Amino acid sequence: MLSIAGLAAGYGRKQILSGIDLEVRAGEIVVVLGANGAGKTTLLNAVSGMCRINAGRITFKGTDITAMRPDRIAAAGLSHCPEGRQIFQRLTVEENLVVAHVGRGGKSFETLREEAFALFPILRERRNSAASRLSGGQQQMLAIGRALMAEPDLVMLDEPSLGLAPKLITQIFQIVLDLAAAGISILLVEQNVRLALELGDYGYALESGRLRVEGGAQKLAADPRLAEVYLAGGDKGAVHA
Amino acid sequence: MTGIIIQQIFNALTIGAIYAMIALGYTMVYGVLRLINFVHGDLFMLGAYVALAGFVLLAPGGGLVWALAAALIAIAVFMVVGGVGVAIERTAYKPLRNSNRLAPMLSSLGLSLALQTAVQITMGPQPIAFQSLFPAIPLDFLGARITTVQIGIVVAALLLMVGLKLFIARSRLGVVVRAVSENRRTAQLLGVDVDKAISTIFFIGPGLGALGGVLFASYYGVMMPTMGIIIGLKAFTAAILGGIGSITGAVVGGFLLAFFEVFGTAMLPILTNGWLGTEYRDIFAFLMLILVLLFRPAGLFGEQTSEESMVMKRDF
Amino acid sequence: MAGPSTDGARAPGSTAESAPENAMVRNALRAGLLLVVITLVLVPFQSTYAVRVADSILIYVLLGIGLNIVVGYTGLLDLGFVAFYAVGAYTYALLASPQLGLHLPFLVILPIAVILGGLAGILLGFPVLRLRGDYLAIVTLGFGEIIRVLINNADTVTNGPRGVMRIDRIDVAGFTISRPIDFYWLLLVTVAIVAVIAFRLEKSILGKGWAAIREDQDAARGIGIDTTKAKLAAFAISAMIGSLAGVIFAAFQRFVSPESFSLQESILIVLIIVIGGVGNILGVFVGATVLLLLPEILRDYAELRMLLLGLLMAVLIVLRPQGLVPRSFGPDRLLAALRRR
Amino acid sequence: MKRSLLSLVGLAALVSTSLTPVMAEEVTIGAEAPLSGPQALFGVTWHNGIKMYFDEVNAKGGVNGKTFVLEQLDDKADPREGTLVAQKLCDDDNVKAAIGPFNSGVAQASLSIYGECGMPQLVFGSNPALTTQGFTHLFRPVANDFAQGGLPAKYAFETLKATKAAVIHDKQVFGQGVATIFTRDFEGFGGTVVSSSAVNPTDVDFTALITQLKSQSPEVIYLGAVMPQLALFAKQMKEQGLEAKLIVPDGGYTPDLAAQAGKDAAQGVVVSFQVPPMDASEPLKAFAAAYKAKFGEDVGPYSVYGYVIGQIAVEAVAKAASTEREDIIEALRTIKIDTAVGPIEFTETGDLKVAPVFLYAVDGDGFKLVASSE
Repeated sequence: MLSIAGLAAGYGRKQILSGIDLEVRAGEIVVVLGANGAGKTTLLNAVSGMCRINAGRITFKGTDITAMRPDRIAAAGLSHCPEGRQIFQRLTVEENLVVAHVGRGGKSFETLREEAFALFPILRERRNSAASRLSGGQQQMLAIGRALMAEPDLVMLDEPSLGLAPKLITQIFQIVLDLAAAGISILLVEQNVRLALELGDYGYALESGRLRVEGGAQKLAADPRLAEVYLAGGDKGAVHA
Repeated sequence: MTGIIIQQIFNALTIGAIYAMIALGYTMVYGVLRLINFVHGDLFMLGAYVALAGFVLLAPGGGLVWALAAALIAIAVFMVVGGVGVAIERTAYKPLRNSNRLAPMLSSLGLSLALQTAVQITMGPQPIAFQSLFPAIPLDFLGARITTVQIGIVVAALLLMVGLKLFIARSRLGVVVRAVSENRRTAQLLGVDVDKAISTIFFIGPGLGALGGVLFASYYGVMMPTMGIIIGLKAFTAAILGGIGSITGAVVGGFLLAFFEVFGTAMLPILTNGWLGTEYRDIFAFLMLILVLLFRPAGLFGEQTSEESMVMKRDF
Repeated sequence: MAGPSTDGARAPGSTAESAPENAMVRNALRAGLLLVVITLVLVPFQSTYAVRVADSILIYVLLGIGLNIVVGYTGLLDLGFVAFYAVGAYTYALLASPQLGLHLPFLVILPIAVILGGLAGILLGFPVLRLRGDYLAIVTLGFGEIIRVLINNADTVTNGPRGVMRIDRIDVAGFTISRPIDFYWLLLVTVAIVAVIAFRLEKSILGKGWAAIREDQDAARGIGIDTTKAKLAAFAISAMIGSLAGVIFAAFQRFVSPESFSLQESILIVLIIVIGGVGNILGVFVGATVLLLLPEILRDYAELRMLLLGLLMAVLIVLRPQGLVPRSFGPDRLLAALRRR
Repeated sequence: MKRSLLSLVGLAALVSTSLTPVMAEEVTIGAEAPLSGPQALFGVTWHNGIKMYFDEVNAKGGVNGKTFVLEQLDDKADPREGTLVAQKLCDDDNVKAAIGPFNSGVAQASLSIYGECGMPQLVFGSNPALTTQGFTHLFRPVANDFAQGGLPAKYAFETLKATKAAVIHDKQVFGQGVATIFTRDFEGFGGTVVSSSAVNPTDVDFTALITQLKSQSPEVIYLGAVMPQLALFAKQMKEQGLEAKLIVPDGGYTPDLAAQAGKDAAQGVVVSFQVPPMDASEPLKAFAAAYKAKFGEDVGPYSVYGYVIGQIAVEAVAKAASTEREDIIEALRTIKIDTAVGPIEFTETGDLKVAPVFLYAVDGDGFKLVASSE
């Protein structure tokens, strides 16, 4: 589905990622781990065309999307649920969905909206209220619902659990599992290592913008190098924050 | 006395309607690009000239033919000046989207100067008489003298503004435009063609401003190449007063500024016992603006956001 | 955010500091400086017209350096700078002309005008402290207009639209400064002094505070910078320089009237610093030269002049949005180029 | 389209004249005025008037073996630019005389520069103070504010029997100047000025002011301003039903007044002008027709004055002992010329010896003489 080879990327003159190889197969949940500042968010931004790519190649469903504009990438079926949710605060819940409906798969807006409401019934209740009045959890649901409006083949989730109550986290992750079961590939960036590896099929760990370890979820969970990533990265992160 | 007050209210409403139409263009562009589009005042001027060209070309007779021609001309003005707006955005602002915020503003100043002089060279610097879009019939109303032109202008402006509000609130493109103005990056991330949304704004804003120019020329019966400067500045002040970026704010700001001006002209000499004359009217309008901003630093309807400084933070 | 990459091999710009390129830049800077010095020395041997144009440019350089403190160093857009220019010009005009029958010496008026300018700067500074970005721009614009309209309307003092006529020449210690060439030397010395002061200010603690405000106001407050004081200082110092320029302008033209202090002048000064390169003293020189010479070169084209000027302005900005002289090419680099062999 | 065609014809004419062998001596006259910016209207049409006369003279092969070249320079109505223009003309030895500046402020800033280089200067600014400073190179072939503000006051009080007048001006040198004289004279006759207001020179909307004036019911309104404000004011007065006699200065003596105000609203508006009735003066009628043919537009507000200044300049050069600047100044000092607006002579200070002023009222499509200062 998605494959990244030899990626180096950053913002402006600052290079953050280098030598990244990564693969997401159809229907798979792949998790990206790493300490603060390891370059996880930059990785997702690089895939969706939001930062400067200095080297490497990104292909999605066999098409090279390395130099593509972000909106074209999204319209090609690669949805990105960005860090901090980025809900349009001044728009209503339903309008947030309208924006993301780019008419890709051919399903009408109403059908897709009903599908999203079926996943998150609370959104139906609050469909006409301003998004700024939603709670954090509801906003996260809206962000995921919104990402689904493009009928994506792959969804990238950037720390969906951040700042949420444990009960909500379980609910969100259950939906992630459901999506994967429905055939949508997931690329997940997550702080909560234990949960992420429970959920995912395969994992990558970043340290200072480079890949440190990768492997099947269970194998990775047991790998001692994973802990080092967090220890080393933690220090670095503290220094460069 | 009531006659005078009603008269003044109508005077203010007419000017306010025109200010509001132009202020909308400033506020919409600002909402998306954070840019003071100085060339907007000159697009307003261009609208009047395009309408004049339309009248010369069509040379409509009276009655229904006239009404039809006027409608056609209004549409043509909207399309032509809207197109010019989009072209300006593509050539002069798009390359500057990621540079410091002063750059596009000053590039718009340069274009403003160029556009003004270009019209002056081709059409001559002299004011040209303009036939009103509406028939001028004076109506006496509670001691006030109101013309059908005034009513026509207020009605036309209100219809256009309601139309715009509906478009922005209801249509998908309108929703997209709002999303882009709130967060361009995220909108793009969701598959929105941001360039298209920005073009939409640079089509509608100048289009409305140009129609404002036609209404203006209809009201005063005269147009000239430099007419955009002062009106543009006033409409911009109105947009700031209402809270730049807010559509409601632009409309309210336009009417409010007109009321300040009209009643300032009327009341200043009386209130200050002749000490301050009407020549202080503009000062009065600016002082009101400063006062409003002191209590509401982001204008009446503007959202108080932590805004970056005008000049670029980093220069990479 | 993220830490820097460990291998900077592909990072663009990392080679910019490499030796050969630096030497080239150094030579270019030296050549440029030589050219400037030659021009400055040659001006007096040109026609009076050329000297007058040079005087005009230098007055705008002075104004540009002043405005640069608020716009370039502190990052606040001031569209009413011309107000301070007017304060200085009218202070000199009223205290040294038949208008009020006062004929104070230049050296007495100069400090008065500069102090008045500073006070006007603080007066403007107060209401705009809370405002940001474009709101600040429009309020400063309004302030400029208010001052102009006040001058135009206060007939009894300022003679209104007719302006103040027959302003005294500058007489300092027996020397009369009246010919364009005299003003050329006076302006050259003044500009040099003011430029050095501005440069020193930029490098001072206060200058660092301004830079912090420019980058991020909230963060600046967070690290303990008194943003109120720093901003007021910026407004005051910038206004003092503007007022100083006004004094010289009034003495040079020997006539001041409200039309010299229109909004267009404010915008012209902003343009000077942006076309030259925001926040850069060298840029101010380049910007003022370009923007004042262009209309002179085009003067014979009458109506076409403004069309060409407008288009050139837009094209210049689109091609070089960061200005003709980038910020990194500040005077420090120039000095370094001169020192190093 | 029409315009560009016309200018093509004009160009062809220009080329054909310049192709004829040059026998005559070319004399360059500098002319400065605002040719760009908000005041370009006045400067451009004023210059067109000068250009017209020069072209006429050159087409006839010049005067006394001299042909005339007009060097037009734009000062944007900015005093600072004016000083540069003045210096530029001064430094150019080919320039024998200067016409301009158009604005009093620009003139004041550059008077001494022209004076120092001994340039014969035909200034247009109407501020009376310009000619009181002892400059000997300076001539003003146009009435100053005293002449233009006085007659309307007399006319209002004596002929119209008005006792209540409202005075409005645009807070510019000219507008305020004539309005002040009107007020002084009208009150001197015993009339009452019920209100005195100023508007911005850029204002186009006077409805609020007019509504306020309505409650003061003046019989006469004197408006010291320029076009297009004069037309706009007349139009808005009519729309709001303010019944009073509107008197305006010379800028209103143009067909534009009726075109822009609307024929109805313009009827009866009284305009002061330095020029005797059009019908009585054949050159003037011819001028209006020729102007339209040459520039493809109606005569501008000050085109006639431009033409007259052209006449004066040419006459001075023709009569001068040589084309040296001081000789031209000498010639101007003693000049006696019958121009399109009547005979002109200068006083010691350079003002017009006789500055006749005529009052016209808009009548139908034209102007009708209602009073004169003679």
